[in-house]
Amino acid sequence: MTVTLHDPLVNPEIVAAHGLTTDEYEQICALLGRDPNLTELGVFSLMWSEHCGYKHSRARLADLPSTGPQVVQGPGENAGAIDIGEGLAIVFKMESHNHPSAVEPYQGAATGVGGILRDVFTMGARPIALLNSLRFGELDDPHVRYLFRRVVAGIGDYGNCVGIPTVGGEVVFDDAYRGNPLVNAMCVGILAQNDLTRGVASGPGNAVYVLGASTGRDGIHGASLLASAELADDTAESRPTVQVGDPFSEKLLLEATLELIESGAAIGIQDMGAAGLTSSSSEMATRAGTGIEFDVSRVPRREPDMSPYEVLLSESQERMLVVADPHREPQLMTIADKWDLACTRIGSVTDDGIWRVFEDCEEVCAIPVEALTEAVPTYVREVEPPAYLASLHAWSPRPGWLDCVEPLAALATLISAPSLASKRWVFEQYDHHVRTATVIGPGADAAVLAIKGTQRGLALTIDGNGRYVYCDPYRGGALAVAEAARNLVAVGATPLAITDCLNFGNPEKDDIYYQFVEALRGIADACRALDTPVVSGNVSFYNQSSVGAVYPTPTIGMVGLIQDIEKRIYPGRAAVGDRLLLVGGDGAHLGASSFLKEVLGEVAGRPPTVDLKAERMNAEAILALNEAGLIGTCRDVGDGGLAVAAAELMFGLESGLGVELEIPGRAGPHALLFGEDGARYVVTVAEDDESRAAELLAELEVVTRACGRVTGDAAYHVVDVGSANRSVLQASSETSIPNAMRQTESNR
Amino acid sequence: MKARVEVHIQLKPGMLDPQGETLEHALTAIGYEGVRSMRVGKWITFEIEGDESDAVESQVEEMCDRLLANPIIERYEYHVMREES
Amino acid sequence: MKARVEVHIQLKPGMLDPQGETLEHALTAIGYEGVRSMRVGKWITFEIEGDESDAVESQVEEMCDRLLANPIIERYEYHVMREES
Amino acid sequence: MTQVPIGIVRFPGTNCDQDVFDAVAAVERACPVWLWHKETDLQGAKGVVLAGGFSYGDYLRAGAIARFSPIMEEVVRFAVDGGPVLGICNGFQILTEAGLLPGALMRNDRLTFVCRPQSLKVETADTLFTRQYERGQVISFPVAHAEGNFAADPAMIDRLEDECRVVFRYVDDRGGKGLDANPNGSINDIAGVINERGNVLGLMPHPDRAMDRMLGSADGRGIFQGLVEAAA
Ligand SMILES: Nc1ncnc2c1ncn2[C@@H]1O[C@H](COP(=O)(O)OP(=O)(O)O)[C@@H](O)[C@H]1O
Ligand SMILES: [Mg+2]
Repeated sequence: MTVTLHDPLVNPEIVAAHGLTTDEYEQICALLGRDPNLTELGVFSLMWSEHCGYKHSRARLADLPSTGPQVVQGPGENAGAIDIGEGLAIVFKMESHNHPSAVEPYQGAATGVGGILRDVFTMGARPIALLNSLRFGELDDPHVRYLFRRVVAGIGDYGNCVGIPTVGGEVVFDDAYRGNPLVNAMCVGILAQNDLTRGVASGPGNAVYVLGASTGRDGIHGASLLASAELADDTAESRPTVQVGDPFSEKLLLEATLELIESGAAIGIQDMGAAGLTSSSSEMATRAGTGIEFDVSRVPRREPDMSPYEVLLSESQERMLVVADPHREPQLMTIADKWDLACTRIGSVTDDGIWRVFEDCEEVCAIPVEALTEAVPTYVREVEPPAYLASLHAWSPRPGWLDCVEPLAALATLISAPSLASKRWVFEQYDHHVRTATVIGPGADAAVLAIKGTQRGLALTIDGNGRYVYCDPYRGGALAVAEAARNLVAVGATPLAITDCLNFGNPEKDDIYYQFVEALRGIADACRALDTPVVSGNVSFYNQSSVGAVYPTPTIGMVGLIQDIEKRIYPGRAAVGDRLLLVGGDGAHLGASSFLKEVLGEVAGRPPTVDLKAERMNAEAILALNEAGLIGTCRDVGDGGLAVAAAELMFGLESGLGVELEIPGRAGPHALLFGEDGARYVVTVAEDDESRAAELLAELEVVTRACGRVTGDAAYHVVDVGSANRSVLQASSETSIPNAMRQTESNR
Repeated sequence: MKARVEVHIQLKPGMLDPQGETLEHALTAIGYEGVRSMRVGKWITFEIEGDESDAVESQVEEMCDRLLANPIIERYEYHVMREES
Repeated sequence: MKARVEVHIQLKPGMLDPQGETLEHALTAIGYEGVRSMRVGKWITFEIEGDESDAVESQVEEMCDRLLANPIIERYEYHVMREES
Repeated sequence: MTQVPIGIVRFPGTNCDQDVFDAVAAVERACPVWLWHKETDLQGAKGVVLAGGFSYGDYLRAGAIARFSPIMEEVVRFAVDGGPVLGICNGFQILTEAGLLPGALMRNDRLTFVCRPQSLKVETADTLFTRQYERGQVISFPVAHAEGNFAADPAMIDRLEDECRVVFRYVDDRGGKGLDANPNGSINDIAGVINERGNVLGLMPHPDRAMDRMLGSADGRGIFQGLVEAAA
């Protein structure tokens, strides 16, 4: 075999500049049986980067549970899929665009949404919802305000234009994210199970096409390398690699792709994400166990004089790689024409297991497909718990430490802290109604979509608590899953499965690696206990900057099912005199809580213990109560504890109503009001139903306490503690972010 | 001292300009053939009043860098036209 | 015949330009006082190739009237720069 | 009973097409028909809806490019002949760009996209499209747009007001001119206007998203009923 070597010879400096170790380079030579040329080296450096190759995470991710009767497609494809009955499947995945968003927040966030949409429609599913999970530094920093505004605009403009409702998400502000914001986007799609299409290049002799946008020098050594190295202060250097999103083209690509899949003309299809043409072609061949060859000179370009290297590694957006029977080419072209998209045949599927690239018929790369995908080196190591954990855990409150904290003032502080305050400023910029299926939109514990043509409803949420994971990686990981499940249960849904986005610092550092491994263990345990397998996900390492690593922040996107949408639990369904029940009983755990952070400015202690058995039992109890028609409305107890949950429940009620809380007198009220112990919900039940509800809960052996009632005086009372005016509290929640965003911003 | 300022902003060369591309197609479709390399940028005009006339240029440049343009993806040009006063 | 064309579009005088206003306030807030009457418009550039050189101006004018600007709210100016060929 | 064919135009980028299709289909006797932008025939439609969304990505100006689509020549002819045409959101923007309705829709004064339930006052029940409502009635349709700020020269605004051609106005929940009642800065709180002849209505809010109590409001049904009756 001859490989054209018109590239300069590869030397050790070049190898190092490509982020490969000497060991890795030797492995490449062994796989090839010769030295790679420069183009091949570039290809390896991207495919073996952390972002594409999952070097540090792959072995650990294998421990996540990913099977179950509900799983139609587990990890490994462009997105996961689960069965929701009636022959339908839900396809979903989450992905990060942290570094691109740090460099250029608007385009970074927009192209993040674009990428996750393509991951879903490439499977043949029609996207029906978007969600996002965001982390920024504190809003008193003008650059943080700039990032926040532009990220939200980028997410909104892209999804709005394509016409997919953004129905939920979360935003947390903490100094830990100042140098490195997190932008995770999740997309959910639906299809008839029979239509599920995989990213396979099967059938030697079949043709390979590029569909969609032309290829420019976007993101060459962009996303993949950005995502595989820490953000240095001179991010200016990585600037030229920013990609511009084109949501209009995306919409055309979406419609054309679905039509193509429906027509049966496409055998396999995959979007070109990180490492563009290289990763999509090699992954499609790997899945099919075939080889693939194509000529880069046939790829439509946006710019003159692009080298094979640039074409192979370009991350231009809104492009798909399609494998089809060449006899059906006319059909393919008709569909592409209908949607005004370019579609160009660039090569074919082969049977020799080689990834072969030509330029004007001259061979420029010949690499065994599996060398690019399966042979990626993986690293596993055993590490000790970092020292910082011991000092955090040694925290214990001084006697009388809360004497000067007035509970209702603390509640007001919590409710208006940007992380807990109303996110209306954000979600009013997102179209959350388009497609006319949004039954519960942003602002509740979880979003609920009607599944048209059925009685069913789909519940969606995203959750994660980086501070918890920082303070105890195992518990934090497990609690993220538990909190997501509680969000779904609180709208009456049964949790089915998750996708995750694992945002961590540099995994080559021991303390970060420990956080990663332990958080993953927590996620895995919780997913097993709650029967919510992981069907897709994404790892984002190197989230650190000169101000240090971000909090380890796994975010969990969870999907649940409501059999009969009429039985959803919705905000605000309560009347004066209804009883408040605290299902799961009192808690008093303040370690690592929002109360400590927002009111006292401390990050210390450990997050609450994880009781997965109770999480499951109490969730089942809520669903049983609802099935029996006993619940008015419900809120899970999360950040800010009972006090905040009750306030949020109140904000959902008709204006004029209020709540009255009772807490047992024995301990100080702070812990009971603000403790964040898990597996808990506040529900309202009609006065007449109270005893039936109590009986049912007792039968299910769930600890429950009557904790107050709905009042008619538009006030928030805590018996023996004090009261606050509802509209004042609500206004402080609603105005917190808009007020902060009225201040000036800085793009640096 | 009073001056009229014009700032022109465009995506850097080589960056995809979806608006320009779409508009170029649309013009071709309605019969204006031969239109190429269309880019849609911004044109910002304003007046500025200040004491030291020398400082205006550097001030405008700073404004462009910090707020008017996004130097990461855009390039800009400005012209300052001093007015008699 | 080949020409480079620049089109400038702005909201008509008298029409409120909230984007210009917002930018003006933001500039003032970060210390650039004395900025007035800020307007944010569009700057469209392209190349055009055609046979009869006379027709270019009228073609560009037509493109502006029909598509590039909305005469109800916007005004425009254009410049055609012919290139040697 | 004879079916009433209602054409729903799909431009590249239109994304409320299916929502409008469902809304039309929910009206008795109505039969929604797709009209592709490249077609030059209304396929016998007796009424036409331009749906919301982002035709051509809203690049340059919302609605600016779509109005040159081949199908628009037919829509204009149909409208000039007196056929009922409804433009919702992006459809409204296209109708103004095409000159079937006066004025223009500028960028929202808040400079951001706005999506929320919106209270509207029905200013006249004396149109083909609003016979199902009462004058002064307060209804709720969601809004979702970035360029909904209606503008026209003062003489045109006076004329629209004098001729009772402002059909919907933004109001607060209680029907008043509340602080945040107007989502986009539109002059005189105008949310929707009708042409002189009374057969072309454009509005920014989405009646197609107000067809079911479960989604927050069913107030939009009346508009589609009116359209179908006018077309029958
Ligand atoms: N980035 C976002 N995008 C869309 N909706 C959001 C976003 N952030 C928060 N929301 C909405 O605001 C509500 C409150 O969020 P959060 O405080 O995280 O709720 P919870 O504590 O119940 O999980 C949620 O319903 C969520 O859907
Ligand atoms: Mg949350």
